[in-house]
Amino acid sequence: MNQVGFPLLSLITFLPLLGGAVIMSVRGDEATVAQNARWTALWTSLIVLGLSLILWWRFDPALAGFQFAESLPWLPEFGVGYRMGVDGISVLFVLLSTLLTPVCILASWEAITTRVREFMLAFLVLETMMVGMFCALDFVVFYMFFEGVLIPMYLIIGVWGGPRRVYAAIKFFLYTLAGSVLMLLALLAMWHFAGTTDMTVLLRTAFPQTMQYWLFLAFLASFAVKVPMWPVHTWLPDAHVEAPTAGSVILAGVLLKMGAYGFLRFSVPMLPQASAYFAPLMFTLSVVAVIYTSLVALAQTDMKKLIAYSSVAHMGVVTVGIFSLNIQGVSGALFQMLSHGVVSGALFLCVGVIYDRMHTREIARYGGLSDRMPAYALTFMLFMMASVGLPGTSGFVGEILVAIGALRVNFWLALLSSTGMILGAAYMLYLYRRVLFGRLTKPDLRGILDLSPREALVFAPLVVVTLWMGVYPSSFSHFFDASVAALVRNQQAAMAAPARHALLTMAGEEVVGPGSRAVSAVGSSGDAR
Amino acid sequence: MIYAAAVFAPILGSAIAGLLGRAIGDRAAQAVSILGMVIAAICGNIAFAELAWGGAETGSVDLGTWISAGPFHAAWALRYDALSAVMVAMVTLISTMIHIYSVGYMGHDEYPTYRFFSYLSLFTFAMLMLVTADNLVQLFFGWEGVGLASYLLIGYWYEKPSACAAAIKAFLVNRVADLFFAVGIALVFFVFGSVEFPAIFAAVGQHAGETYAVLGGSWPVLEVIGVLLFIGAMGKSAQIGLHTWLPDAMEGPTPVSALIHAATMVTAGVFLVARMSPLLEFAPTVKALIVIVGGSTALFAATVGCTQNDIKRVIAYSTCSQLGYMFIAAGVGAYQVSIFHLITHAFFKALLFLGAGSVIHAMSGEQDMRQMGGIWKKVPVTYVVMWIGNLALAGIPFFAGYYSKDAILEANFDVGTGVGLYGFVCGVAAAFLTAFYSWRLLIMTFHGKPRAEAGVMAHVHESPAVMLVPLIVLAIGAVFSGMGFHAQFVGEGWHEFWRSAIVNGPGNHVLADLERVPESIALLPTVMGVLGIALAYGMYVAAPSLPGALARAFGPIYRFLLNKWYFDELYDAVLVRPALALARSLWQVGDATLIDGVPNGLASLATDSSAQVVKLQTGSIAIYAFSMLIGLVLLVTIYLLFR
Amino acid sequence: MIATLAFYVFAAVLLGSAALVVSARNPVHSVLFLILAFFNAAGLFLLAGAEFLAMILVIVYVGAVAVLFLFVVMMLDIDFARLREGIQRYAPVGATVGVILLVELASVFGGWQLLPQSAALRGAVAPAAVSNTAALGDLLYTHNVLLFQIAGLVLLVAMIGAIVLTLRERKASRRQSAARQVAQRVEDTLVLVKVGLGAAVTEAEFQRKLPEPAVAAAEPHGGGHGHGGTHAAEVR
Amino acid sequence: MLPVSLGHYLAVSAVLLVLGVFGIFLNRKNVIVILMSIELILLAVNLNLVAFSATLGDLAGQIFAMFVLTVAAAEAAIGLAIVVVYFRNRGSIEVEDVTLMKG
Amino acid sequence: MNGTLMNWTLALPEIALSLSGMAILLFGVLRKEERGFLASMLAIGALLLAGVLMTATGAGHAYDGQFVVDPFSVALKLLILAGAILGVALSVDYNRAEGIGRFEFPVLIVMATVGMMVMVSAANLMTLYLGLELQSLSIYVLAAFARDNLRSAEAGLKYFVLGALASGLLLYGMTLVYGFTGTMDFVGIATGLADPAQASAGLIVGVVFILAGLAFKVSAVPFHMWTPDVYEGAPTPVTAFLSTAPKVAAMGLLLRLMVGPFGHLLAQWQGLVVLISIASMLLGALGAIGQRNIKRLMAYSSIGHMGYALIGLAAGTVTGVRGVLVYLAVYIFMSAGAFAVILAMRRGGRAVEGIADLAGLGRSDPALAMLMSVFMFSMAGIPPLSGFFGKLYVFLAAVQSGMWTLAIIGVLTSVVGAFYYVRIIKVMYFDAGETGFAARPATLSIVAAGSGLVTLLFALFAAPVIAVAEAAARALLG
Repeated sequence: MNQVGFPLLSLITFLPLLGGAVIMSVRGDEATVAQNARWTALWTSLIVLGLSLILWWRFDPALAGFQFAESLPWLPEFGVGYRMGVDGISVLFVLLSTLLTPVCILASWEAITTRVREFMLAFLVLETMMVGMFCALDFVVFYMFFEGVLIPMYLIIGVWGGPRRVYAAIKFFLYTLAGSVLMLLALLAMWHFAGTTDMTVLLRTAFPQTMQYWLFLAFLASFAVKVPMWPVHTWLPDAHVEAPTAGSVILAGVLLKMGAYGFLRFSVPMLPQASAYFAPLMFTLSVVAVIYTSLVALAQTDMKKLIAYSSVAHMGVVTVGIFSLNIQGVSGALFQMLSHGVVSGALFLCVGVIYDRMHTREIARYGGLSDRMPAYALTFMLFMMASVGLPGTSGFVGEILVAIGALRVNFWLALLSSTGMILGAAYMLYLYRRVLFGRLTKPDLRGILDLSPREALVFAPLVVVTLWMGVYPSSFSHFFDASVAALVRNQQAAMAAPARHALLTMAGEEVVGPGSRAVSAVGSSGDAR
Repeated sequence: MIYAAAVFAPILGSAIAGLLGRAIGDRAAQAVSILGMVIAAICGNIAFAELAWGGAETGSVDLGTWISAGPFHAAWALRYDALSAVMVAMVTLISTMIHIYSVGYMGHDEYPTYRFFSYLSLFTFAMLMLVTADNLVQLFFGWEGVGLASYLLIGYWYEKPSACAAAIKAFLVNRVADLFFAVGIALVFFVFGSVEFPAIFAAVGQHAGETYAVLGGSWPVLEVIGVLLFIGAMGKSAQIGLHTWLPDAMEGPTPVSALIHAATMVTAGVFLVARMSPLLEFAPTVKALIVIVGGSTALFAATVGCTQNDIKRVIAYSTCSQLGYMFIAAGVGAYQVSIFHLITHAFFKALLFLGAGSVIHAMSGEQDMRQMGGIWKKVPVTYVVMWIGNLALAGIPFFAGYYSKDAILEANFDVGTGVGLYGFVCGVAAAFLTAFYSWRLLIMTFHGKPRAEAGVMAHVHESPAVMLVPLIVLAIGAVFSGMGFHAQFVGEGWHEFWRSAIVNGPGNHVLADLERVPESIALLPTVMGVLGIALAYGMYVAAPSLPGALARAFGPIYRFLLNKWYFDELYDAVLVRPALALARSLWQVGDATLIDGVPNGLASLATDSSAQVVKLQTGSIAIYAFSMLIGLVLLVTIYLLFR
Repeated sequence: MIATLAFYVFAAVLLGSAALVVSARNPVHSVLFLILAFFNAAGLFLLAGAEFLAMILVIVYVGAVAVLFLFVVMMLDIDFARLREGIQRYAPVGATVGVILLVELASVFGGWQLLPQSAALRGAVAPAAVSNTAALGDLLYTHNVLLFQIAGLVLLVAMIGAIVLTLRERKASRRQSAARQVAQRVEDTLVLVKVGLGAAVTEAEFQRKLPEPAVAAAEPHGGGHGHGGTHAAEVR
Repeated sequence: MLPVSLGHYLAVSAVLLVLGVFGIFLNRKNVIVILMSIELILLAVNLNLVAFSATLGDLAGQIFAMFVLTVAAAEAAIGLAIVVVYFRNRGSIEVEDVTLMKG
Repeated sequence: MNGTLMNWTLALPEIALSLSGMAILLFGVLRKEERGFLASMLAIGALLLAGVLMTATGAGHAYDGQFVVDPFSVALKLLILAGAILGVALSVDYNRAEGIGRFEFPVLIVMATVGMMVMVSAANLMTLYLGLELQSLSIYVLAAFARDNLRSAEAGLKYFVLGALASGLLLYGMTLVYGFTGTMDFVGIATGLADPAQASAGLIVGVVFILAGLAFKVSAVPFHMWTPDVYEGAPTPVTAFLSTAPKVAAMGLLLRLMVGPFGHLLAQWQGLVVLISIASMLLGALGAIGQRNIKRLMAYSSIGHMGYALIGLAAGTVTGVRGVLVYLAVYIFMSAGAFAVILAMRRGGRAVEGIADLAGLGRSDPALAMLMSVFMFSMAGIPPLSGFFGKLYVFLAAVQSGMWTLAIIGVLTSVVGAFYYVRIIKVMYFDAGETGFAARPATLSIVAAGSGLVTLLFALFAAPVIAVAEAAARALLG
């Protein structure tokens, strides 16, 4: 069946549901149920994490194709099957999801006091949806998980969220739904065209170019909202602000990656010509996102909102990397996604720590916390620096690779997409200064406590991963090297296909910007790097 | 192995001091971090000695892969050549002195200082990574690490708003420069297909003729790379335009200023230029640019230094100015000379800052020179070392600065180009101003009548030994480093010493020509220095009313200089404020009104049309029947019309 | 010729009375005009050779349906004076739409043509030698037996519906109970008393068992299935 | 079979249909009139069926007309029953009163 | 006239069901006490019996070609029976509580079911009409069943008047078709219309009239006006029933007519169906937004859902028909489940119907709230719930037929529709409300849980369902 001999991916995907069933079956008074739900959820997610470590262990990075493949007939007469598998691009996201889930459960240990059982249930369902989405090798299966995420997330924001949670939850729901339904049409069109929804087949299917354009736009509608790209990003700050800490962590850590993952999984490999054709559009939107949302972040007075806007900016860098369509850009985008998943999640946890103590996210209500919370200050500093892309932390690797990838497209793209280096530092340092530096003048902050052992435990894995990814990133990137290389190679092969020569020149002029057109002599290095 | 120990001992010390500081206690943390530095200093200097006198082979220590993506590859590696070794030796030595000094200086701080020592060691580590990097990306790692550490140290007293602001400013201004540096790295990879120094340097010649289109024109690609990297260097080395962070950086504790201004951080830019010498040799325009920027900075900073009243600020501007010197040397191809000045400057500038720290320590934290004076008898050692430092700074013969500054001006005169002449003129003028403000500082601080309050004056005392010993060590360096290294760095042994660490292009004979400069020119800086001292003496000892009168007479000029050419105000008005205003309007107008207007508008549209739709539902059977009829007629009509 | 004339007369009266059904002020008049319309429609049926249908129309409609209408109109205690006059405010629009429909139908019917192969497609060709009634009966009970049964079900539903909606069992109403009646024995109701000679027949001596009141009516809530109208109308 | 053309019959039935429809939505009086209008519509249908039956020489039309008559009777019964129920609750059968539920 | 032509065994389920109905009637009349519950149980038994018989009967034409049994009719009848069973089950406790627990109720449902089964088996315009009327008349009565309730009476009145008008129009259309083709037999009509060029204007007008009459039954715009009022006024179990089985039957009839006898005229009616579908989807989505009564909301929701189902009809292909069938199959369970929850909304012995009354349900009755969320998310078309598959297959049909406008409008209105579905979930979970409802009876729990499981786990057994739908669609289109 696969290299471990049992359906590992399905197990990882659906085990949380089993945990959910256990949680559902607990009876007793509220405190018992809550405590039981917490422990069950934690153990379930830890077991899932353990299983995914097997995945990590047994994954063969040298292969570009899908591994651990599973396939069951589902709707056989229509070419739809239950197909699961991971390649280098997706395997790390599975791990990211399974890592962040126990972290979130632990972070919600005391923060969530009402309807604990439902919360834990929602989280486990969410985990199933996330993992399933990254493992799915069938478009319909993918779409089911992709959309299914909405249900638990809507509830998490809406039930356990802040004062404006209803607005935020509904906005989140409708925004992402509106995007996704258009993708559904694209799915149907591809299904109709290829006669199957097997992604491995779709990856080899050459769609006519006009169709590619439309499909691309439909995908864009869905993924751009999920990423989120400018100007469809406004749901994110609202959702983040209102969501409980754990919700924000998952939202920033995994959910935002779903859009970018979609681009990598569908748009680029399946629609190579369209990807090249629309790359300038994507670059424009991404660069606007980087600059625009960074500036907006600068003006925020709410911590979570600030970090939410920073997420938009960081994801802008990711989309630049993806659509630079070269190895460095795509690798950088992938790395940035992973890094952002850990780092922004950790930043939201940081906010959560003081929110749990003071119950406000207003920056102005804080100040001088370093005094009382040195360990917290250090942790926050680390993640802040990772967020601004300091070398040695995970954030840097992605940024520099994307910059390199972007420069292969266009000088200005590289320069502008990297302005996040400055603006990101500006808003993050400004935030840090207002919250942790300065004199501790607010009387109610005097009694604030530093990280508890539980909180330290929550942060520990994230700290380790952040530094590990920063110091020895190749231990992560070698997972996707082969897959990315294959992806870029296929893209270029598709672009170079003689039958589409006319398109090549047309799109080529669009893609190759003024920056690189004149590098005639330099072009010798412009092969499949 | 020794080399690696030199680099990594500080980070070990930093980690232990920082993470376990609370557990093991302040003293132990200090001891650990100093121990780390001492080990590093010993190892670093042994390594340097082996290379300089032992004839050790250059090479690199590979520590493993860092980043790789397709053909892109960046390794963790320690480069071991003359340039790196010199820097390592200097950085570790001076940093060690500063660590030791800090034990005394920070002794009175109200909080435990393990954090401080951890940061200092971190700073040193980052600088060491920078100078030993074997590829641009690792260099960037150190480069940014230095930025981080400077941010932490400048903002060490985080309760002071000005310190926080200065820290952020330092980080951000550096980041602006780093952006260009990063893009430069990307361009290097684009052109060379590698970011490893050996690969780049080996291939420079092949790419010499290539062009790159940007800014509406086609430029030699190496020039573009050079400009980008130089902008990066300008940020770190506080060259004019990107210098604004440096004077503010003295918000940190004084040892930090010493570290930033002398051994680490600001010298990184000069180092980078020297490191990239093989490439810059093919980028004449960039070299010219370097001279112009360096010369302008030297002169500009010197003018500002003449009017400042904060003792550390004066020294800070002098650093700025001296960095300009280093660049004008590098710009004419005399990279060795600029490194030479870097080393000598490191000693006397560290000395000056630590001496100033000693003064401030004595004055109970007072930094304004107008509140000082008349204390020279109470702090004799400090007084002496400050003299030594200023003599070295002013380029008075046989002190360290004389040799290096002299070589710089000679090199500039020597190349005989217009740009070189500009550098020369600026350098000479700056030399005069340097001497002037140095003695202005000396006189205002130590001589004259005491201007401080009686209570403060009563408390003035010489610093403890733990502070004085480093001062004395540095003073020795400030006296002898010029003499001692002249021959090997820029004298007859330079070729043997530098080997391939610094490359002078085929047409670049500047170093060989140094000795052929006319005597008059060689003497000029000394003369200017003496004149400057004389002027300072005249204005502040002989005729103490003159400065005030001059300031009144030339009010606008004085204010212009006092306010540092209004750079901060300009940036505030042109960049910071508009950015903040833009940020706010993008948020409130762009996001909240325009972008959110679409979904919100759609939502209210849906609600409104819902109300309209429901309005038809009157409950009346007749209306319902009527609408059915209309529907029927409509369908029939549509059919009959469009069948 | 007479037939044509008859057609026009029937048609004219039919349409006229139909118009009056719709527009008459008094509902009783409407019913009466409806009856008139049915009569004339029956005439048109006759002209078309559907004599059985014509008769059915008269018997069923005039005899049953229309009378039912009349019955209900009279039964409901309607305050005719309160009934408002005239027609709806949007009559002009409605009329326009109606006219459009009419014009469309007219334009369609003007050139009515049968499908060429319609003769071949006929399912129940009218036999020549058999009377209309006999032919219909023949068809109805053979080919269309299913439909006939379903029609029966429709009538059954109508019956159930009418009863379930309108039948009210009142407490006071006395209903015949056949079973009880049949089961009644003489001894239960009749006591033979020996009357002494010359003695007067007093009331006390003339004993008789009275039937008990109907059980269902006695317990209006009985088991939640009471048909009684005593429940308060739950107006929300 | 027909004394006049099929068109004549169709025209009469069309007018009858439109009158019936008018009766439903143009009257403001009472609901029973609406029921009568429905009977008119069904009458129009029957007229059509008979006419077609005659034209085609096919008895199926007449059979259908019989069923329509049956159903019409049943409809009348149920309709009147509903009207009675409504009247009992509302005390009125004015068309414009039947607007308790709307929106 | 021979035995094989009659072939009455094909109609065995219908015969058995109508006989059972009459038996229950007799039972109810003769038995004195506690008739409602037993009659309901008997009705469920009868419906189940019919279901069992259905699997036993073969396929073919019967009664001189007036009645047809094919996979299509079998599939629809199974759905109809399921809807009827759910309807009866939902009614038991409600009726008793509201004092309308009479035995006629299940009898009428059985009769209506017979009518619906005849409808979907109709192979002749007359069969169609009689089945339709049997169903309609039963439901008119059911709508007014709470005869002491003004709203119920008004609902019955409205439904009756408009329904009669609609069937008048339908009939008129039928006469035109008959007049043009000379036959009422579907096969005959299809043969006659094999060449669309011969179709005269009169015939097409007849088809349009028929379309309008049936559109009324599926409550498609603009023939939908009765729906909200009747849904609101009728007793809730009747509303629940109304939103399941009759919709299936009417939609099935529409499919059979449009792709069967009028299949060759696809080009003529396709545009009209597209229009109706778009209008229904839009109105269903918009109309529900402002509603406060949950039954009214369900009415608008059902209008929207029928709009989606009509997409499949508009495609007029096997995929389209299959899509409609899948849609109907998932729809009746979602709908029945949602109504089970609505029926459970009782406070102080009275049924409440306001959406606001659901507030706090997530806390007071988590299981019920969770089930309701499942139904609402499913109706919004969120995977992996069953509603998603319904939409998936009809949109697939639209895409295959190249009807992009329809598909795009469809998905966008589904987003608008999602707004009010999530609003209900919002009310249940996010709003604080009064104390919980009265304890819910077991029947409602069973229906809600059963429907919930079907809705939740549809993905697991989608394949067989879709295979059945495919077979049915192929049977219809040949």
